[in-house]
Amino acid sequence: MTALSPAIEQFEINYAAARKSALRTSRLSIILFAACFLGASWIGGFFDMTDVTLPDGARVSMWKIWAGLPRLGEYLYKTLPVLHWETLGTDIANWFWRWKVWLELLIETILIAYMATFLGVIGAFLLSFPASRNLAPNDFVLNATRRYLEIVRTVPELVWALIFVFCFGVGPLAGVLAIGLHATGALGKLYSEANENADMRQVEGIKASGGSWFDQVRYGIVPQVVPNIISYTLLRFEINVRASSIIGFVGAGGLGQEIRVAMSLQEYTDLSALFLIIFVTVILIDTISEKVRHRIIGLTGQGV
Amino acid sequence: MLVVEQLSKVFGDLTAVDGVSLAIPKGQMVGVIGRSGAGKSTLLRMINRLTDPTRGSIDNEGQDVTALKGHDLRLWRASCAMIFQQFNLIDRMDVLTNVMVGRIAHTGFARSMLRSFTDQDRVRAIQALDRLDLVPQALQRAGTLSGGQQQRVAIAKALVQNPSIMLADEPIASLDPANAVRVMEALRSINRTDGLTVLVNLHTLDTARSYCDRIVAMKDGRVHFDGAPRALTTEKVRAIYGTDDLSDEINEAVTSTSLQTGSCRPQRQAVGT
Amino acid sequence: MLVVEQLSKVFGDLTAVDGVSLAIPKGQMVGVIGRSGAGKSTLLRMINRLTDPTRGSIDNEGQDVTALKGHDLRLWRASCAMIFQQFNLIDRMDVLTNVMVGRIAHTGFARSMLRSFTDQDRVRAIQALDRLDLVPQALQRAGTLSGGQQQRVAIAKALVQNPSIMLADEPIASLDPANAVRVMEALRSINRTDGLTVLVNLHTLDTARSYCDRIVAMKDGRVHFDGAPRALTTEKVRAIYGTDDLSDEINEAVTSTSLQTGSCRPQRQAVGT
Amino acid sequence: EGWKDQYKTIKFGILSGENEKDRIARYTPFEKYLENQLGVEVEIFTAGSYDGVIQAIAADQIEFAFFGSSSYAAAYTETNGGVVPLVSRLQKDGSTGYFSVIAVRCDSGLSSLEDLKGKTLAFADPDSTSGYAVPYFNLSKQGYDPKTYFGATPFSGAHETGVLGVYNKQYDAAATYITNETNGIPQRMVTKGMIDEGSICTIWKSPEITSGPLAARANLPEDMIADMRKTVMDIPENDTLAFIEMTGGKDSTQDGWIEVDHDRYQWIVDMRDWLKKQRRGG
Amino acid sequence: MEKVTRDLDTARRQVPGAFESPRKKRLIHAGGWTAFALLTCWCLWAFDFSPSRIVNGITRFGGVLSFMFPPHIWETWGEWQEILKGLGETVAMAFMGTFLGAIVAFPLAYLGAKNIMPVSWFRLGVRRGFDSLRAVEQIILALIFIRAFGLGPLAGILAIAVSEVGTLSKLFSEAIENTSKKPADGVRASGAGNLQTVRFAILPQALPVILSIILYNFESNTRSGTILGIVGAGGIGFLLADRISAYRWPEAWTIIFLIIFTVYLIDGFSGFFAPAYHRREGKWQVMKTFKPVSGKRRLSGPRSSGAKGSRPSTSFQPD
Ligand SMILES: Nc1ncnc2c1ncn2[C@@H]1O[C@H](COP(=O)(O)OP(=O)(O)OP(=O)(O)O)[C@@H](O)[C@H]1O
Ligand SMILES: Nc1ncnc2c1ncn2[C@@H]1O[C@H](COP(=O)(O)OP(=O)(O)OP(=O)(O)O)[C@@H](O)[C@H]1O
Ligand SMILES: [Mg+2]
Ligand SMILES: [Mg+2]
Repeated sequence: MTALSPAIEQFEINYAAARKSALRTSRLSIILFAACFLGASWIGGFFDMTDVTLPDGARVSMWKIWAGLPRLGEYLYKTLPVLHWETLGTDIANWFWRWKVWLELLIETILIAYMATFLGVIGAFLLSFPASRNLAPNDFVLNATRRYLEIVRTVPELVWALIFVFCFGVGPLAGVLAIGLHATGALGKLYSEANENADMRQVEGIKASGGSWFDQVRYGIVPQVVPNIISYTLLRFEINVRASSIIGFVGAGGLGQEIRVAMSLQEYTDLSALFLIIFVTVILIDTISEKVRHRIIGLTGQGV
Repeated sequence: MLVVEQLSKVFGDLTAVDGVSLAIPKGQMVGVIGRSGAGKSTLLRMINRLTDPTRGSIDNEGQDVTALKGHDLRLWRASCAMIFQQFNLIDRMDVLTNVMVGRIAHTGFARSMLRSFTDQDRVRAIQALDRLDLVPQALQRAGTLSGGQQQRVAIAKALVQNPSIMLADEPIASLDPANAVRVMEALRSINRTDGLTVLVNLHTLDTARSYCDRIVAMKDGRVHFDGAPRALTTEKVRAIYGTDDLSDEINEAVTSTSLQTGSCRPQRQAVGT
Repeated sequence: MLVVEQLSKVFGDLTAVDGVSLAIPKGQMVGVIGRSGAGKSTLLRMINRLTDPTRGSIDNEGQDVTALKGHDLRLWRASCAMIFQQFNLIDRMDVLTNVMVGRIAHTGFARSMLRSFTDQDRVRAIQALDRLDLVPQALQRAGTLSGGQQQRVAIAKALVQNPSIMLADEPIASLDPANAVRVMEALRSINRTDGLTVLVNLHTLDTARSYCDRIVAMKDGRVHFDGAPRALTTEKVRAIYGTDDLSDEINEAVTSTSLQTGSCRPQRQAVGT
Repeated sequence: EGWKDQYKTIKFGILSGENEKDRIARYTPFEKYLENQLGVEVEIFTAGSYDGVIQAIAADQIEFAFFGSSSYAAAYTETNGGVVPLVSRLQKDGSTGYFSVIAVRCDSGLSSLEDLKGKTLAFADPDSTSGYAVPYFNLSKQGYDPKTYFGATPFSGAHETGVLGVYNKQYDAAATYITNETNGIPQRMVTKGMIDEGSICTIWKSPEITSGPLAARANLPEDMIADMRKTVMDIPENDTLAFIEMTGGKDSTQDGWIEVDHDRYQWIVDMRDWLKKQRRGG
Repeated sequence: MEKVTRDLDTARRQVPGAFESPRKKRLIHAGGWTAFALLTCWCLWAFDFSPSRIVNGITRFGGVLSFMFPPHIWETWGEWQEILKGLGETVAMAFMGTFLGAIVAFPLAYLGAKNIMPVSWFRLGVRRGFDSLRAVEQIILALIFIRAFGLGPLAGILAIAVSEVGTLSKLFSEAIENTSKKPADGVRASGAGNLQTVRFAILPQALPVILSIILYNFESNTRSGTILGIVGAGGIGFLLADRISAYRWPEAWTIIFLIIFTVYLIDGFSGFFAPAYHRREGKWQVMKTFKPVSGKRRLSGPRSSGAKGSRPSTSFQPD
């Protein structure tokens, strides 16, 4: 190597310093993380021992996870239907014996999820603009909406459901409101993040033409964030469909309730049938979501 | 007459614009040049009131612009149209809507939220697009246009605002030379035909020389030169831009986007072929 | 000697490159010009094997490039470095790592997964950066650099690949004129000093004229002109680019980014002052 | 003592029960008490659902559990009789169980099952013994098939919400439970101010539902089961504080325990089978 | 007046589409909106959204809210201990569940990303696999693990982890698909193999998004966590549900405030953990877009501009 240029000498110094600090940071974070991990796994019982009875009747102490691994499939196995090739038709009919009821409940569930998502989207959409740092007219509005969104999102759907059942009485109404309110919070955060990542130049373009705050949002932000909004919304819709067990809790029926009944009556094969029904629904929503999003992104012409 | 008096803008510790005073007669085409960070954009943004001045006043035809608020402020913004380097169009909406947005200050709340502009606005927008040869693209999404087309859409939008002043912040910096020529020609034609005052920030000296009646050079937030293009000598240019790291003489041509108009073209032509 | 023989690439219905044959002696600096969509990028990408040719062969110093696979293919890619219009750097990693990525074909799996390059690679990288005046930025994140700096990082990365051929796909199209000059100068210096073969796609004719030993013009996937810059007359240019909507004569200067080197500079200087 | 060598820790499953008091009751003193008395370690899991505890006991993951009567029956079926009941609750008034009732608004003019024909009857929750299984079973046995006799039989989700629904006139009647004339869901809701005194009346009452038992896995050593039975029976005397704490705190109404056997619960097992058949049949 | 009509006619002729959209499009629009409105109204009716009920409910809700202040303060240490322990357990378990889920999801996500796994039948199969994990009710997952590992946090954590695998893989895949192809080309052109390309070009782009997805899901698992209660692992969600079932509103509100506070702490802590990748970063760039980014965007033609900025940047999971 020839004589080092001053720039390289300076670099060597900087590099050594940067390396040292990077090493320190990474060591510190690894240690911290390892501590969190160990603590959490200890609380979570990952290191626990357990006594098990061996097939020969002896009791031994074993690592819990090791002892449990062979039994992992037990519950699943019970949910499998007995299907024979020769009698496939009747076996499947037996398996899905309640399909009429389930279909009805599925529709009910989807409608409830739809309504809840609808309410959640309206609330989240309207509030996401004042809750975005780059759009809020002032700090007070920003903080007020943000706190509100935080509270409604922090309280789980189940808890809102219990509260609303107390307030609005029993029935889908309480469930819809509960899921809707929670969705407002969860979506509001995601929407406002999308808003914050939007290109502010477009907003400036509107502002410079004399547009009011509403115009700036309507023309500067909304067209940019619509694909995000749609994809978040459909994802939320899927989650809300799955949240139907909570609606079941407040007496609105839905597939979740059917799952609970099947569980408590030990109708195991019903569980796998219900799983398939929900699975198909989730796939449908997932596929539609993909399609719609791509269409909106690729839309030429008038936009939104 | 647009009169800017002792206008300053302070960002934290930094005085981006420092006591600028200018009087710009109606119908003049003014080029503002200066190094990056000299305060050119900030000056234009203050005139449009996108940025509020820290000190100083802006007065247009006797109207105190710095005091405007609410709806009057929005009307002022509409009457001094602004064009940006990155066009700042609504990428996802069609060209026509983008142009009609120029009418937004005069559109009611409900109508603007529903995106239902009047037929009159529509006609106006189509006429403006026609003027800039963009009618065929009217229903295309703005984001799918080329840079030069987008900048012309921005100009069309500015036109339908029916402005008395046109502010352009480095309108050609993102464009390739061919489109840059188109856009500068459009600005000049507006200035000449409609008699609009045009203030245009430029990085490229030769463009400023070719198109502007008057050049204002800024340095560190202050006006460092103000006069006819002819009066801008090499020494003055060197003082404005400071020394460059490329060569020890200021090589003006390097910063050029070579919009070869006027006297320069024939010579280049000769070299090229 | 890099020999391309009847090289074609078909995308669906579209023949992007159509039977191109070229023989490029070692150490030549070749400029490839042509309209957008002429197939320039596709040609370069096929030489680097980023895109697989539909037909035809590439042969470098007797090695059949089209037949390469696996590790040999990776070594070939490393030995013909590629520079992109949009720099294609890893924005979130520091400049030094970006440059060291040039050594990736010679880095073992474990080392590269852990991002731990050898000291030797690091020294090489820092020397390359030094050559391009980028050492002070070595620890900055690549995404925070200016366009010209990023392109020079890309060149540094290409250099540490220790290539025998350098392919550059419109390396200056995203750059402002000053940076464009820096980047083209760097390419030329690599060509002259290290004797590397350089193939560079250019939009701007005058840049090609100023820097290249030989110009290849493509049109609709075919080679339409291949010769010394001098031989490229106005008629030929018109045929390559087709008619323009700006003026009835092809105004070559308009597409220029005015890298005023060589004979052009003094004249412009005279005009400017 | 043999079993203590084999079972160094005893795992206890507890359901946070139908009864509001059980919900927030604390079992720590109980745990301490057991550890002292038996000399082995005790782990207590308070679970929110029957299903988890039933699966756990069926998979030999826990040794003992406090069940509701219906969940005991479920566990019995699930394990093919692999659980044995040890003790159940004895209330201060001497009762050993509770009753399903059908509640209506007193001012509704409804006074018997006959009046309810075609009306809406809300069951509490399909998991609930007193809010669903018992009234459904008994009404059917008495000739009022809930599916056809009533206009609609929705689930309200919980006992309180069902009664609240009646109070708000959403439902004509709701199935819930009372322990005795002074203690039960409607009475407690009056105390809490959720409904007005004297606004809710009951028009039907089921046979007594024996309180759920403390049950053990049948495959445990016999002396271990016996020891546990004795230890629990003795809490009221040996550790009154722990007893009060685990039965609902200061307003606990429980007096002690009684020994029970499976026969006491067989009818509930039968009832569940019947319900299952009903469901399949319909 | 006449000039106005003439102008209008000229404009109409020039851009007919500006004045009315094609009939078919209008019909589809009208039909869509009508169906939407009808469905919504029908739902409102079916779910009994009567005004009187709403008013009544809101009045009662006001009552519930009024219990918020003053917050309930537990008197004995034992009670505090129970709550704090619940919080601690919940955080620890959400952490473990999310972390384990993320570890498994991370490699799987690549198999479901279009730009990494071009074999479409395989990719779609993998994606359906993610869907199937999400379709299993969490309680069922919990029961599966209870049979193997008994009551307690372990079963809860694993249940969370498995369903997180389903959600996280999907979201990670999307994040990976949303990365720019350019750095990948750049790295590949230097002779990198497939894994090296992923390591140097895809990962640095996707990782910040992936981390923020993980953090968001961690937070939301902290909030809900009722599943843990069902398996007998305690947790704050269960304690909260118990308080509400017993109509102890003031206590319930205090627990809610404590959860919010905890989520804040996590947020702050994670910000400290990964400052380089923290989400705020993106926001700073938003401010910076006012400045011309020299040469970074070349908007010269439809091809270059069509691709930019149109896809959702970070699509992550609403909890
Ligand atoms: N919003 C802001 N906050 C803080 N500083 C700012 C802001 N806007 C501009 N500045 C600073 O003010 C100074 C002047 O900026 P301005 O954009 O007006 O310069 P310019 O002449 O337009 O430069 P360029 O040619 O790069 O656009 C710069 O130093 C800039 O960093
Ligand atoms: N991956 C691809 N799939 C389909 N078509 C492609 C693909 N890559 C390039 N093309 C098409 O092949 C043709 C040649 O493209 P290429 O990028 O090589 O042109 P170019 O000369 O580099 O143009 P430019 O100057 O715009 O970069 C174009 O019509 C382009 O649309
Ligand atoms: Mg500027
Ligand atoms: Mg190209």
